[in-house]
Amino acid sequence: MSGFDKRVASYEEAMEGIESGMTVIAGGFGLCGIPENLIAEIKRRGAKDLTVVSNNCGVDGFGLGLLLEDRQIRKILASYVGENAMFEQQMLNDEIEVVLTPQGTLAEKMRAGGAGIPAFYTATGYGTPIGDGKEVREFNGRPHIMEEAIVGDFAIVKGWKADWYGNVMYHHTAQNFNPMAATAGKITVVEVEEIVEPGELDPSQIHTPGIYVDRLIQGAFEKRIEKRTVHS
Amino acid sequence: MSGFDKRVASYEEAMEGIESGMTVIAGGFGLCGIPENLIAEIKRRGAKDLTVVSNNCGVDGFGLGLLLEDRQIRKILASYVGENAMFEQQMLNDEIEVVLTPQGTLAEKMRAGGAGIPAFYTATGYGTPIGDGKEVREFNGRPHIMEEAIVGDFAIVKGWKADWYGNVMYHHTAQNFNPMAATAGKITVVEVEEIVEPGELDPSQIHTPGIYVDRLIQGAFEKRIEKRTVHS
Amino acid sequence: MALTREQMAQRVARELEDGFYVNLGIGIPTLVANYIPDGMDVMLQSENGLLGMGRFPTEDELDPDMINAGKQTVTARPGAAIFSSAESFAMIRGGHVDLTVLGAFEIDQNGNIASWMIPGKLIKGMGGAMDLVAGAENIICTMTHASKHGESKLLEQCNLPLTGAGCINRVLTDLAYLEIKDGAFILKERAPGVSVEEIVEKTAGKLIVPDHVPEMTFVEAS
Amino acid sequence: MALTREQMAQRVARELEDGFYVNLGIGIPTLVANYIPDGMDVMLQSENGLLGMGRFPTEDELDPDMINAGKQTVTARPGAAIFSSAESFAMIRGGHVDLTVLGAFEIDQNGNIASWMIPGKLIKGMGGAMDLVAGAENIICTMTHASKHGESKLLEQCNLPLTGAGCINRVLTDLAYLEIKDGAFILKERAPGVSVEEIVEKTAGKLIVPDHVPEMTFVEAS
Repeated sequence: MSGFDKRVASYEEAMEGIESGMTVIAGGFGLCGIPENLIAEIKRRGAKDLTVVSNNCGVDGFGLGLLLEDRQIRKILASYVGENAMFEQQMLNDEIEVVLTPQGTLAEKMRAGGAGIPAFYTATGYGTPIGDGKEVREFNGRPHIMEEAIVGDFAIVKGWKADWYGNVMYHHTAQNFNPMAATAGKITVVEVEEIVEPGELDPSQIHTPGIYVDRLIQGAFEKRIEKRTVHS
Repeated sequence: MSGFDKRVASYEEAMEGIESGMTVIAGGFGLCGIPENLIAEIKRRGAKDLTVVSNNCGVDGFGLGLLLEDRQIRKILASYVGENAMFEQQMLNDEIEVVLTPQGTLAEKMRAGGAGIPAFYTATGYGTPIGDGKEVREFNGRPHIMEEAIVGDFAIVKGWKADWYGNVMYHHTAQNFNPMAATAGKITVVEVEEIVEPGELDPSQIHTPGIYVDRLIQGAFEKRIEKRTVHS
Repeated sequence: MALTREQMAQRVARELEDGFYVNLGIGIPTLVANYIPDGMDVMLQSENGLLGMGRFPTEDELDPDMINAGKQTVTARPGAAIFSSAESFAMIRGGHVDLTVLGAFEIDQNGNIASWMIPGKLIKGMGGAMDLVAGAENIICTMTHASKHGESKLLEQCNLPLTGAGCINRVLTDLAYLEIKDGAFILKERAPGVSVEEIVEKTAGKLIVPDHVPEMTFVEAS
Repeated sequence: MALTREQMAQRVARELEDGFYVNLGIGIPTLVANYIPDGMDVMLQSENGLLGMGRFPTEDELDPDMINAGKQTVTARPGAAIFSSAESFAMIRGGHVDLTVLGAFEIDQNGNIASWMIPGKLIKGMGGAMDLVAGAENIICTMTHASKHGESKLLEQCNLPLTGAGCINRVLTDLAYLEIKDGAFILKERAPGVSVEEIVEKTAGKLIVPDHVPEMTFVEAS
């Protein structure tokens, strides 16, 4: 058995160790490229008081929306939420704390967390409520705010193909936040549609090198479409 | 003629506009993946007092070493130099200013320059001569130094395949600094081994999206090997 | 007469240039894609990680893994590139997008924009809007000149929480096309049949009116 | 007797674990790859952008586009990944590499390391060394215990300009294996036939000597 075999036998094993109060970073944009089965497993396990870092928070009954049903999320860092009635209600009742974060800053905070960059400066959010209380500093004659990196106890990621060393490729725009999430988890769990032998993927075409991946599982996916638009 | 056709007809046209005193960011690691023909064109044009940003400075008579022959480089930001006698001599005579920069910091400074991140914090170099005069700040109980982004008047890049929209793929470890350099030039010039039609490259497998590329040219490459090591 | 949504999109489309990389927001900005002049090529950037957005898919092409920033299913045109959200916002924040078109609630004479939050109403978030306004060198805001109740949206100072500070220099409303410079709106064009007086009346911020303000012209679709 | 370079590499290799991602510096560290125990799999990271470095190429496999951080032509093993320098140092700086082995000129009792610059001599640069020492949670330094002139390289305080501050906690010299903790070197093992007295004499920094200091054992290659 190779020490680089990241495969686990079950979703139960994939999310082993997740506990109440932890921070979970999730890939996905809307319902596209979300680790839907890993989220469902977090629901099954019932960990509470979670801090979730994700661009969105799913819909009623699917994706991260599932974790709202049993009030498992205490705090969320996201750029856009509230598409779901349950989220709206919990937000209005102050049952969930929402830290709205500009989408690009959110992606960069995850990348920084994985890359050992504790903080960076960006013009995004300067002069807005997002900049309140943050250090302001001028570069090239323009004010910027300091943003800090994010690291998660767990990162949950949805890939397309992976070899069992954990080298992952993503499919189309299901890539989105997944590569950054993968770098920023103390434990990174990736679910994919297909696992192949090491050597089958072109080394230069791997989006997430296996060094970031701790656990890997092959699953079946519903891949719900949020806004089905077709060309007649 | 599409506005996205980045192809130019000659190396002369590729480096049109390069002038004395400019900053040039170059891809490449050692002699691997260096824009060798674009460098040769800079030599031909004779622009002087250049600031060059590159991990290394070539060898005598090849790569960036060519620009030493006519003393075209006034200042270089690099992590490792002096493999060439001419460089050593110019450094000892104070004819060239060398700003030694840790390799990872150099790569991140280029990326930051392209990504609109004016500065970031890193633990790399803290407590060393590299940290002298830089702001120190503690994160997670550990001191870090602030490093600023780099932007070039020109970025010169060596790719493998590109479509004529300027979407570029790199070959093996000839990737190295090229993707970051490509993002950080006010004018980014890419030379490649093969230009194909748009649509021939898999959109998810492009290393440098065409939005970063201003000029594209197909060339022939010597690809000199610095340390030829073979397995008997 | 005030411009229709389609006319607003048409007018914005005149700011396009061949070879532009463009990010179009939701609403009127999205319609701009319908008015790209023949023979001109423009590449659409979608901030979820797609450069070269194509048309909507046919039923056969439909793929849940291929969506745009509005979460609609789309296709990629030949020569598209797909990448991570970090890379996408590196492009945006780094100023590589040639033109961004987005809606707003309020714009003020100093180029401040408010477009994401109305205190007291449910706040869903800014998505990528703050990054877009901070990053694009070239932004056009589209909105109605005044609210339904007749209150100007072109102000001395925004009332609502900002999306970005000092980053807008071009506004297209249903009544006028304006530029922002040195703390004032400059009236550049007016909608067909709309008087300068009406625009002056409906602009709360400082407005500079040149001697001649040309009327926009629109060709009817054949 | 002092360890040979090969024995030093052999000793370092005992710190490897199955499934480790490892970055090996130039010199003795490179030799460690020759002593990976049978049945153990270790993945070598080369900071120019290669995870899963393989053996040197045959003449037929030789490719100028495939080199390691020492600029030698190499191959990639099956299951390797190749990426940019920014991604490579994201891995390193972010602490994702399990073990880094590198040489040094001096180490001091506070875990400071000097390995890149000797004032008055030609300075070529630090390459990736400063990133590696700042990023790896787990570093082993290899060097001779003393200079040719008998001067200790294990110091109270480094004399040469630093590569990194407070980041080294394990050192293997030709005489001993030591750990660094709370401002002191702790003698953990000695080379076969080397006395504790010799190590004490050649260690200028604060040294803690436990009651029992086991001797390293080496099996001759068959």
